Amino acid sequence: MTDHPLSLHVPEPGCRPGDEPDFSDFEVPKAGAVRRPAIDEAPEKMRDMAFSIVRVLNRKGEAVGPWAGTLSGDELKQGLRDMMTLRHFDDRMLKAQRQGKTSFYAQHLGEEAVACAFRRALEDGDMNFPTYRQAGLLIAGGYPLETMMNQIFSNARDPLEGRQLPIFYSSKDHGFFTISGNLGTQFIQAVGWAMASAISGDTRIAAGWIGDGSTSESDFHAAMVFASTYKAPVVLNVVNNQWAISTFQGMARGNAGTFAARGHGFGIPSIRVDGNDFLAVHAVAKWAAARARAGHGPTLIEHVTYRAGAHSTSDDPAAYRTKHEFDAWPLGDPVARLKAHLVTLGIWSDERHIQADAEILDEVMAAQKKAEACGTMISGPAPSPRSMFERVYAEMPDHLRRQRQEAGY
Amino acid sequence: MTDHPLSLHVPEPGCRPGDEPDFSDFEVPKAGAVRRPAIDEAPEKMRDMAFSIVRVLNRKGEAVGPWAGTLSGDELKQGLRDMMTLRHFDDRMLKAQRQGKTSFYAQHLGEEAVACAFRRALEDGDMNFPTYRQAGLLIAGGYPLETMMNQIFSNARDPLEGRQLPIFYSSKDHGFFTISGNLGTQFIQAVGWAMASAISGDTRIAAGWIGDGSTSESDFHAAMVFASTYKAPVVLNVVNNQWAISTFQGMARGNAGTFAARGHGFGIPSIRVDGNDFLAVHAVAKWAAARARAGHGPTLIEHVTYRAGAHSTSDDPAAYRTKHEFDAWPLGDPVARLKAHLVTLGIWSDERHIQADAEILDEVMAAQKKAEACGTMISGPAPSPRSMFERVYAEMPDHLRRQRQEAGY
Amino acid sequence: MAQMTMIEAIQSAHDVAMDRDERVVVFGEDVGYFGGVFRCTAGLQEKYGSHRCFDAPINESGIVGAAIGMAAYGLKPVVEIQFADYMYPAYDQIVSEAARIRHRSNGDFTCPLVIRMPTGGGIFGGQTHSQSPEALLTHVSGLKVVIPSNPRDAKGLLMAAIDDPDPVIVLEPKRLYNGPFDGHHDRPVVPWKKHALGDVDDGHFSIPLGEAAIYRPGSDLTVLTYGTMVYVAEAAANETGLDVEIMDLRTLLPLDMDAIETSVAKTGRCVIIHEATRTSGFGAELSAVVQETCFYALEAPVTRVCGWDTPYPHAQEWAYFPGPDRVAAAFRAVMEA
Amino acid sequence: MAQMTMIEAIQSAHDVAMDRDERVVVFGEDVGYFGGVFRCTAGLQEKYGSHRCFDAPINESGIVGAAIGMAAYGLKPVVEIQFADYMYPAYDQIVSEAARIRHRSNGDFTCPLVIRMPTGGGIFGGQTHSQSPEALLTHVSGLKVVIPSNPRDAKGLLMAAIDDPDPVIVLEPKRLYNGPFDGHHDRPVVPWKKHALGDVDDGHFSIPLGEAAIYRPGSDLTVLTYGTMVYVAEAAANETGLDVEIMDLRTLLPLDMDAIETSVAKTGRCVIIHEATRTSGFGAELSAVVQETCFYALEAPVTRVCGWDTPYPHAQEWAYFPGPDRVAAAFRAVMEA
Ligand SMILES: Cc1ncc(C[n+]2csc(CCOP(=O)(O)OP(=O)(O)O)c2C)c(N)n1
Ligand SMILES: Cc1ncc(C[n+]2csc(CCOP(=O)(O)OP(=O)(O)O)c2C)c(N)n1
Ligand SMILES: [Mg+2]
Ligand SMILES: [Mg+2]
Repeated sequence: MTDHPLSLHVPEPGCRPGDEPDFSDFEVPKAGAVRRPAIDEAPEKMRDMAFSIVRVLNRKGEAVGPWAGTLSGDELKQGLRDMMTLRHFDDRMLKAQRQGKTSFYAQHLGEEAVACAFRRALEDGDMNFPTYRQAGLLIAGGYPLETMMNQIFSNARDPLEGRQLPIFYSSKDHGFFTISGNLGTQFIQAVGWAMASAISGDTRIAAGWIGDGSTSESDFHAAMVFASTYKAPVVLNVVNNQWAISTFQGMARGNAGTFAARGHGFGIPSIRVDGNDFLAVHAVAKWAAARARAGHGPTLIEHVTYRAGAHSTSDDPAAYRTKHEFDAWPLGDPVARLKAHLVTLGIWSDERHIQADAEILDEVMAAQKKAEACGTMISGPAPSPRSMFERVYAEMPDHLRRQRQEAGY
Repeated sequence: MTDHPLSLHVPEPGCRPGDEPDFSDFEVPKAGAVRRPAIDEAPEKMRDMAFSIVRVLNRKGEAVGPWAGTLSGDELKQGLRDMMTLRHFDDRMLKAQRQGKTSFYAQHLGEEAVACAFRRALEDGDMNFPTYRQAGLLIAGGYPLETMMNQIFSNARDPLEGRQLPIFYSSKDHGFFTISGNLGTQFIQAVGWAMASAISGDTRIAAGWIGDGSTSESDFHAAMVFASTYKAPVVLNVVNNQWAISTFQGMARGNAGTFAARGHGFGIPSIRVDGNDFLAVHAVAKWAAARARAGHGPTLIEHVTYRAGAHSTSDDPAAYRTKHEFDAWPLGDPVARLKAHLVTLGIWSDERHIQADAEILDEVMAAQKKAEACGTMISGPAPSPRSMFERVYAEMPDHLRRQRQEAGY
Repeated sequence: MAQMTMIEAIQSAHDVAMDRDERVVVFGEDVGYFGGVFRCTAGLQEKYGSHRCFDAPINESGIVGAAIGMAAYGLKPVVEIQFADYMYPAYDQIVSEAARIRHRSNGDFTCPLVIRMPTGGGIFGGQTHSQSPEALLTHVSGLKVVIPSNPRDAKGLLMAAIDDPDPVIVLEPKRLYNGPFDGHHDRPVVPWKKHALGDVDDGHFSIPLGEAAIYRPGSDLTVLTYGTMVYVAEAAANETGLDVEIMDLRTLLPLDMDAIETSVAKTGRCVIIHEATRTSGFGAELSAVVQETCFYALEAPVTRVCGWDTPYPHAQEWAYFPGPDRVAAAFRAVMEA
Repeated sequence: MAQMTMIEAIQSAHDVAMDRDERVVVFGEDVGYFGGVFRCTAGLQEKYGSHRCFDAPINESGIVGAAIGMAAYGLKPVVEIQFADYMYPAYDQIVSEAARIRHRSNGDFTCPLVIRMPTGGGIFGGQTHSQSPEALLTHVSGLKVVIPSNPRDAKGLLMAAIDDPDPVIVLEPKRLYNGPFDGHHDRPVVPWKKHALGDVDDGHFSIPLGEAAIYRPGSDLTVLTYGTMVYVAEAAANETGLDVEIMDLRTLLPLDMDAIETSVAKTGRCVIIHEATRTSGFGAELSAVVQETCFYALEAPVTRVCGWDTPYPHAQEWAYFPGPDRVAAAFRAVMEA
């Protein structure tokens, strides 16, 4: 054996503050180039899907290839509205946080298409197990902006009565499972929910959500094992937005080519999609949902996108990544791309866009005004401390009743 | 979407008690048929290695193909002795357990080649993180049988002073990490040890061990992620002996073709080997160790074998699997196969085998006699209860000293 | 009524619950075809089908995490962790998820699930088949924690746990599975089949969570204990000849404070016994609340008899186990204080 | 000597330790290039290279598990769990592995590692950025558990932890990172830069594990506390005008029993304060040992002031936090008892 001393390999991103952004080794297949397997194709026959990227919109804004055509013009316009709403919503809430109206916020800038398009591929009754970066599921599902803001402001009308960190929404009716602060835990819960649906002979399916960084968590494995073993009717989404706070995706991905490849160890069909291409996300989500509903089991989707903003209001990315990396990001801006497509289709124009933008901003501001009228974290009124003792259990046990009384509520 | 009701898929083994054992869908490639990649071949170029089985010994007992030739005749004879020793050792200890001399034992019947051959591919100073089913590492490494038995009998000379369950050995000097009762935990520790070696510019490598059932544990994922990210110099061994207590390997493997395939999601070269073929195990282990030492990072090895005995002395497999399944097992008996090879080589014979067998039994019994002279669980003397308070910490804190005094020791 | 071991009583609770309510599903390592390494789920797969009782991959976090998803869906999962010592991989799912879901969603989602786990030592299981981790669960608001000491309670409490709308942990003292055990490991054990508490109703019945039982009334001193230690306390009481009131707490969270206060107010003396390690064990909480609520009634220090603060050893098991001698010594010390 | 915040003091402890001993390696989520979300490892990667200070994948079990392997190899890993609330995924590695390795191998292998984790609330972090899980660690024999309340102790205890031959958990009260905090959230905070305890030696020094400090001597009653609550106790003492002796325990396991006994024997009254939930919290153990060792000296019930038995809420943070009013009320009650 050789006596060559070993050394530790520590992955590093391509560029750090001060460097020129460089995505030259990031391969972007041509729109329309990736095939569309039948939903019952054997997993081992479609391994190629994990190493390319499904894309529908080409540079000219046309929808091309076998994944095109899953949405009508009206649906696409609604999708554009949803993304624009989310962007304004983010913008207003970031400002509100800076004004002290809430303690915390995390935005979706650059990755609006993922959740907005995905939501359109689900049926009512299906259940998402989202992370904090899928508010698009609520917005695209028609959940009231005002209610979201009430939660963010922890005000008197917050449906969670101030218990949860801002943006940790919950809505059973809207198929949005209560968000956990602990990464990864809900991926396996999504599988369990899907198993329950199968046990019950139901037709509803579940969708799990996890970030690139969080795929490292052990519950990712639990989810993959259970989904594979029981062929659970679940769509498992990895949102690869390139960053996990300050840590680039290569730290979690390691020596694997892609996150989608993780599915191969489990015989789970895995597919990468351009997460900034609304049409592609929708088409892939539809395909995966159809697989689940037809009894073909789980699908792993890697949504390739980019976190253009800070991780959250507690973070400043200037310390660890180069500014303007997003400008160099090869998959562009999801809003601009869908807009261009609608213009190409002849059902949208710059003028209508400007007008819609103004309307949406008005709507968001109107919702904010109503929400603020019910209180913010600076002005109150806040939910009563009494509620913190409630619903720890279905029925309040004696020791909590005594503590509540001691607390004076 | 279809309204077809979903149903839960629960994997079932091919046969249960009363059925005829049937391995007809278990593909056994011809000995010598699988290629031998260069140690620096790119992981994505050798995915095929996870779907076949490296085999060296053919039916005639000849060593054939590109993996043959890693051991000399003397080494092979020693290997046979090691396996025969382990088999007698198991047999004596099972009897001792039935006689009440110890509380617990787990045997290796049918899978002796795995650890015995692997040990020969390591250098002194390398570190194994074994499970309870790798006593072959100690035996092939020359660890005294008597000391193993002292541990099993929890007697006055037990190096672990009665603290640990029988067979949970520990020997730093013999590269055998202290065994945990918790499945899977040590796979990631092996990776950490290997990372430490790399950090230190050392040349030593680590080997992790895990059972087929235990690959489901989350720490399997932790190990794979860290090994992949830091290219740790570690050999990760999955011993697929087809059963995890009463649960067949399909429950852990799920929809994946093989356990080796799990490595593909991490870009870790993965290779399946005939675990009942001493020469094949050794050759594959050597290859993986060479990769680690040369800085090419981790390798995942799936050792395909069969747990011919009960899970442990607490288990009776008649309740959940068909008797004589081992007779139908296509990869045969590792001892018989290596013996046949030595006979084919002309360096062994039935007579010498019978003679060696008798000698080995004598050795094992002599060791047992010595160990029993130091006590067994029925006869004592047992280690002092005083020792249970010792080495909880390097220095005994006051509260433990007080408790020890209260206990009267 | 039938004579049952604790194992049979637990099996019967599953059986009755699955029969009454289609939403009850049972899974865990080796619990399906084989019926569990302790046989607590024997026959259920055959009777109810493999979609309602099945084996799970060896991943405790996965088992509990999947059960949480199922509970959120509307099923009532009852899962087994093969030994309580193996609950740690599932600890995040238990603490951060199961226990929190109702509260954090303000009741939008709930988590009615049961996690069973064999607990305690006395079977030469060494440090990873003998632990008693109850204190690591009683610190977690949102959980209920139950521990039966006999077949009747094992069935009644498990049925109540399955009916409960919140997550319940059921710790099963494995040393009691086949018969009561008083710590005299060198004497023969009376099997449940010949014991009054082995007489168990075949059908549905439940024992409310949160209610302690007076296992044996007395006036000299109060013993607060649960599980195996109930019988050890009884042996020590008989051997010291003291008139000991033994309270079998049965539910540790929420705690039956009224019963505790009433007893200690009466006796003025209190001994707490558990097998778990002493420091930060559940006995600490019991000691604290007794002292807080009965300070002026106490005639002697509240005294704990516990496992030592070491891992559970294999060969020195009986030196570790808080047996009748140690308990009797504590009784005497408390009476003399 | 230099004025340091607690963050700078912790960074300095790492720096000095890495400089003195090549075997010290530091890793965790975001701790490498970025220097940690709280900046406690800032500059270390640049100074010592990415093989000695590096980012880790987001897997707490992996971080601790890998550190255990490294410690067994002979290195001295110091790892960060980003928030104590995220230690649960690593709990099995901590409890079943790190804490057990020396004992179960009879000293053949050892596990000298340090796990740092920011703990406690007061930063509007909601239920998953505010927890105080110390009682879940003090129940585990084989661990040492440390919690500093000021920059000097933070550095001295961390250096002692790194030098220790056994696994040490260092809980860092994140509300104290930038300055002492007495619970008066509506008043301005004095930064460490202007505080005597912010005056920290630049070089190597250590504060022995297992030794409590008398933060403030007094004779009316004894406060047993640690971390942020030291300052809350001080505020309540000032506001009630009572002559309160405040003991800053600093190490929770092993506990400085001598200091506790001496103080309670002197004052005859004891109030225990912590932010963690009450039931089975570390206060229970403190209450139990005080009562066991000082029973005859006690003039009033030992009293606990703790976080309520609920998840840590976001908006109701100050109703949850055991602030100076609740503590003052307990002081008065104990004096009047
Ligand atoms: C168990 C756990 N560990 C660590 C954290 C702290 N944390 C919060 S977000 C985050 C990064 C997650 O990155 P990624 O999964 O890529 O999601 P993204 O924020 O990019 O959407 C970390 C480490 C946590 N919340 N939970
Ligand atoms: C964390 C944990 N869960 C469960 C167990 C109980 N248990 C002991 S061995 C075993 C089966 C392991 O099967 P496998 O990994 O295939 O190894 P084999 O026994 O076949 O060598 C189980 C479930 C355990 N020891 N630890
Ligand atoms: Mg990310
Ligand atoms: Mg196995």
